[in-house]
Amino acid sequence: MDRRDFFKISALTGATAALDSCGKPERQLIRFIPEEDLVPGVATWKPSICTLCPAGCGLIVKVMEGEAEVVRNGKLGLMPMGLAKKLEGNPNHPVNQGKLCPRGQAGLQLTYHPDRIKTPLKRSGERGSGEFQEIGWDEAIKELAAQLSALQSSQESASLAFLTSPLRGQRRELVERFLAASGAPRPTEWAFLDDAVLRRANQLSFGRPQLPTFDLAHANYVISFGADFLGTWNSPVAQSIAYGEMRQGRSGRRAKFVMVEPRVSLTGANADEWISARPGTEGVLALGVAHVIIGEKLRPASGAGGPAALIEGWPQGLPDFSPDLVEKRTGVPAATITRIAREMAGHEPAIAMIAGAPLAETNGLWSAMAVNALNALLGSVGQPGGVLFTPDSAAAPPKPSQASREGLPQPLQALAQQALSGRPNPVKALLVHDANPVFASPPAWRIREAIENVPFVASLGSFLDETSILADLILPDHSPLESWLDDVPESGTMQLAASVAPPAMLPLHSTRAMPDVLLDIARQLGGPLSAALPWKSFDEMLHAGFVDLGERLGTTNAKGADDFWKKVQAQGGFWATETKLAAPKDPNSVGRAKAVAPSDPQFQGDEQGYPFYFLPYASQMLYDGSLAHLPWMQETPDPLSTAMWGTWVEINPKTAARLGIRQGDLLEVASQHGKLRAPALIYPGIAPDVIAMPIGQGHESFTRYASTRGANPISILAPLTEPETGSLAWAATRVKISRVGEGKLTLFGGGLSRFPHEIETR
Amino acid sequence: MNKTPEQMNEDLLRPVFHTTWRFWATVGVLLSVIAAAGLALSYQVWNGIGVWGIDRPAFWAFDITNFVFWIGISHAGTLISAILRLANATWRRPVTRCAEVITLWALMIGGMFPIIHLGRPWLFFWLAPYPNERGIWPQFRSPLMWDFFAISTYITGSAIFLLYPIIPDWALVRDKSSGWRKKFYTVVSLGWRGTPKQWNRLEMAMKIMAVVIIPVAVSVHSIVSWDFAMAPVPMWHSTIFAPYFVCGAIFSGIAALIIAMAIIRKALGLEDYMKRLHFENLGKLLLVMSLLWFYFIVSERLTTWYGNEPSEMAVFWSTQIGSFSPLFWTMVCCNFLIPVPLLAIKKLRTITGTVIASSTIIVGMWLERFLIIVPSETHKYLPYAYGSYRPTWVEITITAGTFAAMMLLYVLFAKFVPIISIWELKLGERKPVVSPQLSVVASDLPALAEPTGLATDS
Amino acid sequence: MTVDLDRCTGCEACVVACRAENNVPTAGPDQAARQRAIHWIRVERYWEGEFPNARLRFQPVLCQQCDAAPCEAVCPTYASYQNPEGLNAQIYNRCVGTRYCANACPYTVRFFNFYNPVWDKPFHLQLNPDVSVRSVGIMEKCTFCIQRIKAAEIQAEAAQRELKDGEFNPACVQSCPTKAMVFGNLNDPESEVSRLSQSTRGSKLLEEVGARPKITYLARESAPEEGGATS
Amino acid sequence: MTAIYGLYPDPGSAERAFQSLRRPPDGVDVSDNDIVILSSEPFEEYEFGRRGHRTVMPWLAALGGLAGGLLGFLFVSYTQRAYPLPTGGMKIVSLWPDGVITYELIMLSAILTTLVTLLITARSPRRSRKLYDPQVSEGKILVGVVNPAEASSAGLERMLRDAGASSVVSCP
Repeated sequence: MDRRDFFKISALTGATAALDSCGKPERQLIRFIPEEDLVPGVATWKPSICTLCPAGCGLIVKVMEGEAEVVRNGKLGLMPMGLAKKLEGNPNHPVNQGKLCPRGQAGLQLTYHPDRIKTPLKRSGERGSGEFQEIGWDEAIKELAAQLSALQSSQESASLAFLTSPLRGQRRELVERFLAASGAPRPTEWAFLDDAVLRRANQLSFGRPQLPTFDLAHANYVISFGADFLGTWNSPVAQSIAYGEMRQGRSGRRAKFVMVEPRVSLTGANADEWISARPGTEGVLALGVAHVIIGEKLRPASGAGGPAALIEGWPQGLPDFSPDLVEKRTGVPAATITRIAREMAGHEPAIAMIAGAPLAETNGLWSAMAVNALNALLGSVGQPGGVLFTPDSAAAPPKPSQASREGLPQPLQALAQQALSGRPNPVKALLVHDANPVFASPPAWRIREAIENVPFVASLGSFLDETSILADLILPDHSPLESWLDDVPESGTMQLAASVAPPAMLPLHSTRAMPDVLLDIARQLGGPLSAALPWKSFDEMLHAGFVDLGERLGTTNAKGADDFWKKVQAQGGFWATETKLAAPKDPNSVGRAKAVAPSDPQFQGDEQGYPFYFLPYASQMLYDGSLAHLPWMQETPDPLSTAMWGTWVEINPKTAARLGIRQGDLLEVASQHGKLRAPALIYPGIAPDVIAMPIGQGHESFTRYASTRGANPISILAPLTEPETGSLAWAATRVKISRVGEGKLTLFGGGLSRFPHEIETR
Repeated sequence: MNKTPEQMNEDLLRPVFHTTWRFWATVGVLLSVIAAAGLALSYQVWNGIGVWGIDRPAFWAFDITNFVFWIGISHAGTLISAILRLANATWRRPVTRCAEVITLWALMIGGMFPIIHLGRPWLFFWLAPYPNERGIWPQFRSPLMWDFFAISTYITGSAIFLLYPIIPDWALVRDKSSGWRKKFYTVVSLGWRGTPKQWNRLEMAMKIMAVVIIPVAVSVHSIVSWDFAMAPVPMWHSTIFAPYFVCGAIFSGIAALIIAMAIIRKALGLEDYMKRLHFENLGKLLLVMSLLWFYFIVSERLTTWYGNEPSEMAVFWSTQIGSFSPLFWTMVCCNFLIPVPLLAIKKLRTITGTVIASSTIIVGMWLERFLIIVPSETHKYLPYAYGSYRPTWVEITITAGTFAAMMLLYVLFAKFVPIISIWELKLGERKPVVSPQLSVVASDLPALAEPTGLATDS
Repeated sequence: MTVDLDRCTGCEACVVACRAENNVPTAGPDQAARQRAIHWIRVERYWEGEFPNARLRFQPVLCQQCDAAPCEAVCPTYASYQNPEGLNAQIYNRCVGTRYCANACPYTVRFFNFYNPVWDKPFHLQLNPDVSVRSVGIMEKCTFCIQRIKAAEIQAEAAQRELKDGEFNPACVQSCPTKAMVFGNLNDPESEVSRLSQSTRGSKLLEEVGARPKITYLARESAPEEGGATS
Repeated sequence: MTAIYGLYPDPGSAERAFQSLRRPPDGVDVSDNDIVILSSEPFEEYEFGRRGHRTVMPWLAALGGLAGGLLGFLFVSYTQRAYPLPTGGMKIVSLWPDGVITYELIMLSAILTTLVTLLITARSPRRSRKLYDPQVSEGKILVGVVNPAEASSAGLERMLRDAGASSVVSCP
């Protein structure tokens, strides 16, 4: 905190230029000629796309002239350049309509992060030691190309693996083509909070392997089974906008909103009624409601059609799901179930949604389908105020993938197995892009060993996280604001939307966008690769793709192509203005008629030894941990706990009292797969037999702001999966807790209730 | 007491003329403490006030506590001595000067805090009203400005009030001394000779000052209390604060005076001048104030409790049974439970007794200031904004420094000025004579033969 | 400004938006632990009841821009005063850091720079040039994004036209996904904010303190137990 | 300056000397203004201790106070008008706070007036300044005459001695 620093800052911001003190290094640097024409002090707004979560919100970036230290042809110098200053929602974008969530706001810090990887790195020390040496791009590209061509020449291309966060649009197309052309298997996508189960369920029920879009704005009744749709799930901004309308948008009409979850989430906090059902029994509850509706003839059972056909016992009116039986299994009073059923039937359009923890159970798929059936019964599928699907997003990625191949890509744990066992064939080379499975997967999957087992690992990330620190070669990616971006929102809008955006600013460091790196490699390797990827740079590819899209949709023709391309760039994407609601196909067309038998959720850890359900949840600020390195996110208080810069363990006040645990005590949470320590947070809104913990902290290595901060709940998760999709059942672990001393809990908020002294005097 | 003027001169001038090793030792120790505080202070100014423990919402803590505390102590002297003078309490004579000095120094120390507690202390002069390049005058609606005026008035008044009766004593020193002292005291005694006119003007001025300084003193601590009472903060925004603070101020003032006297008495060997009588009388005063203080705090708490206003109750309970309760009950013991018996029971109202009582009261009153300020800040209206406070070594060192500074200044004063007003003492020792006739009779009967003495204006 | 508590979901988009717009310094873990984190706007949360009937209420709190602002009268240097548009302006350069205003503020929405703020390079490049950075010893608080107000006024003046209602918004309002916050000119009876502040759901925060705040909170409604939508 | 004075151990004798000086026998003439009395403590109860008693000091103090208060108020209200900034919903010139400042300024100026009055009046008349004897500090009371007429000096010396002076000094 010395004065001089402040002077630099203030001088650079022009706030108090007069204070500018002399003798600062800036003064000794060379000054480059600006590469763009700028008017100092005047803000220009450039479109961009938020990449921090799968929602795909459109951005506009406030760019103003500033002086940055940049490297140009190997020299460090000062250059006046357009600097992104603020992110706002793109008012024209159909998903977020000019609004933005807290995470999106902080996206700015990805670009200016002090611990970004500024140039290509080559491992110089032991793996994982974090010792790298800086190298030039040519060397880096050559190195990677060499590795890949070696594989090709030895006919081992199948041993090339590509690990990435879920990709969409032209990036996906590029990667798929790259791998296909080089004879490698499809990319393994990994995100801790994936919705594979729901997509599968929707495919089975509605023939749409896609996340739903809810027309909350016109709904009169909403029941959510664990779906944190206002916080972190699916398309939070779009859903929040609709929620606002649902509450106060229609004069005189205000929908009722019921939340079913064992721990009050941000979304649950806004519900009119909170129901705590036993984890894993949400599907049962949904069918209980359906039972009453059918039984009381509020809706014809037959009306449910396809989705219901998949639920065993539906035609018989769900005999096993009478309120009393459901009460036994879920712990929700029969009276409540009946009441909810009547309310739902009485207030159409009504929406039932399910996501999050309920789907992260071993019976998640079944629960999802049960809820789908309930929606179908209520007749709210494909109806205004009901459950909708964004117009076939499969069609949206410009150019339907020529490279699309049969079969799902290998799931992460399978890839790990392959890398460890070497069967069916060893993994010789691994490319990692923007995924951090070492942090975000259960220890039992042994991802770290698996990666260490791969002879050559290259990372295309921007930060040294737990995964990329294991790499032999790091080719740092641009920050989103520095890159050409495109995206195809999967949900959140009822318009067909394909976003595209040119870079909002010049790169600060000598980094290179992942697509351009792959294109370079392709060019270097030549042969089928360069044939499959003929473009010089990614923007060319985007250009081609979007012009093609425009032509296919008849919005433009060969003549107007360039104007079309300019237009979509200028407004941040292309979206069909007229709203077409995509009616779900008949599920039987997907070819699956046989009903699924209900199954009870499996938990690891017996009730005696491990008395508590362990509920990790996505943090409002740090999401799945991929944002833990942003100081803004670290310092913004969590809305419910008000905690900053750390993790905590949420525990019911009565339970805490019984175990003699006070706010801030250090707890040890142990499962069969490990233990962690974190301070206790007394949390009134959680079931007595549940322990909840936010995901995001507990990074071993993830920049100065996140490293060795807090604990990582994922590190004690059981490796249970949902059998059909093979996606991780992260809510299926049981734990035991014990007090081990005094902890450190940094809270922004003080009193828990409006009149705390009343508690004090009790 | 049966001391001739010569003895008095002898006893009371000794400290001025003779310097013992004890003097230097004391000065050394105190200086080192002050130096430590000085370092802490510069550390704070250099790095920013963040090195203190203050936070949000506890924006004020030790700093303002010390401010209020020392301003409170300052009410020892001037106020008390003024009252005693007006009441013409004869036993006051050995006490007044000790008291008035406390006022002066305490004011200087207390008045320092509004400056050093600033976030940007180097800009303190922006609080002073003077034509400046910013083209803007201070905000006279701010109680801090009231403080500025009240304290400067009070400090001027007290200094003058203290100085007046010193002049004749300095003249005395001048006559008794030689060398540099002679020169020095010749200057400072302002050519005092002792003509009836001078004496008369001096005493007249003293009377006026005594009348003026009392309302000033009262206003000063009322205004200090208004620093809090003017802010709409639970338990601050209260009408009782002004009298409550004044009472507390006199309370702690007397306690400080008693301690000071006890030390002086031992250190300078003035046992024959400051006798049990003085401590007893002051002890009685102290007892009254202690009861009065208790009365005030009870009425404050009682009204709050009955009012049952949620935000106030939050503060209330935090002090009664909450996180601040240990301090609160310590304070009650220090200010009431311990002193009252010590001062009420004649047997215990000895010099030792009163000194013990005073010491606990000093502690108690410091705590009281702290407990008035911090709990309210940390329990304002919106519970979400509740906070806590924990001091750092910096604040603690600075606080220690203030006490050291107080003692040092006191020691130095006693070095340059007879700590007891000699002429007033002599005046007091003289048998009071009501009229010249009687006086003549009293003075020497033989003179009766001479008519002149009687003939005078009869 | 009006804040509709029935729309507010507590997502805290406003909090981060404000931080980004106004160069609010990051305190860092240690200072944050010492209760020195700065958030010009915060979303307060209050629990009611116990499991299974625990309820949560959100309430965004920012400077209420009071008419009779307690913070103003106590500032000896006029650093805090009421500007002609009726905002509680904070003139950083006049502030000497008595912290009196922060104590006087009933809403505890004033924040103090206990140290000089630091931005680890190159975070300093993201600082907004339209907003001055506050040095050590200075009080800061929500300004209703006065830089945006001024910019809009200047543009309107240049174009010789009146400011349109909702033409511009403070960062928090602009980002709020549920449109819970509405900003506008209370002196203009036509503006949406004037209309909403007349709502029967409307109330002022801590009205009893008498600071006459300018922000109106619209109460959160609750659906009747039986029957869903209120109609 | 010449002077002749006696030093008296007790107020009684000093009083007698004083009385005799005020009513000198023929041949000795002493003007009242030439009589000098110095003592190490006030003797209000003796007539010699009440010389030059009349003073307007309290009135001056009161006047000074009022004047200062008035000026103070004008100053404060002027500065408030000079740069009118509304705060806290109060008037630009708000009387309550200004009242507080005014009050303090009244007191301050009263104090200062007193001080000034004291410094000025206590030193006049200046003609007899030089006459002083350190023995006053021993408790002796000095009663004497400055610039006595040559003729009457002998008489004066006698008178002073008769009154019971412990010593009579005459400085040429």
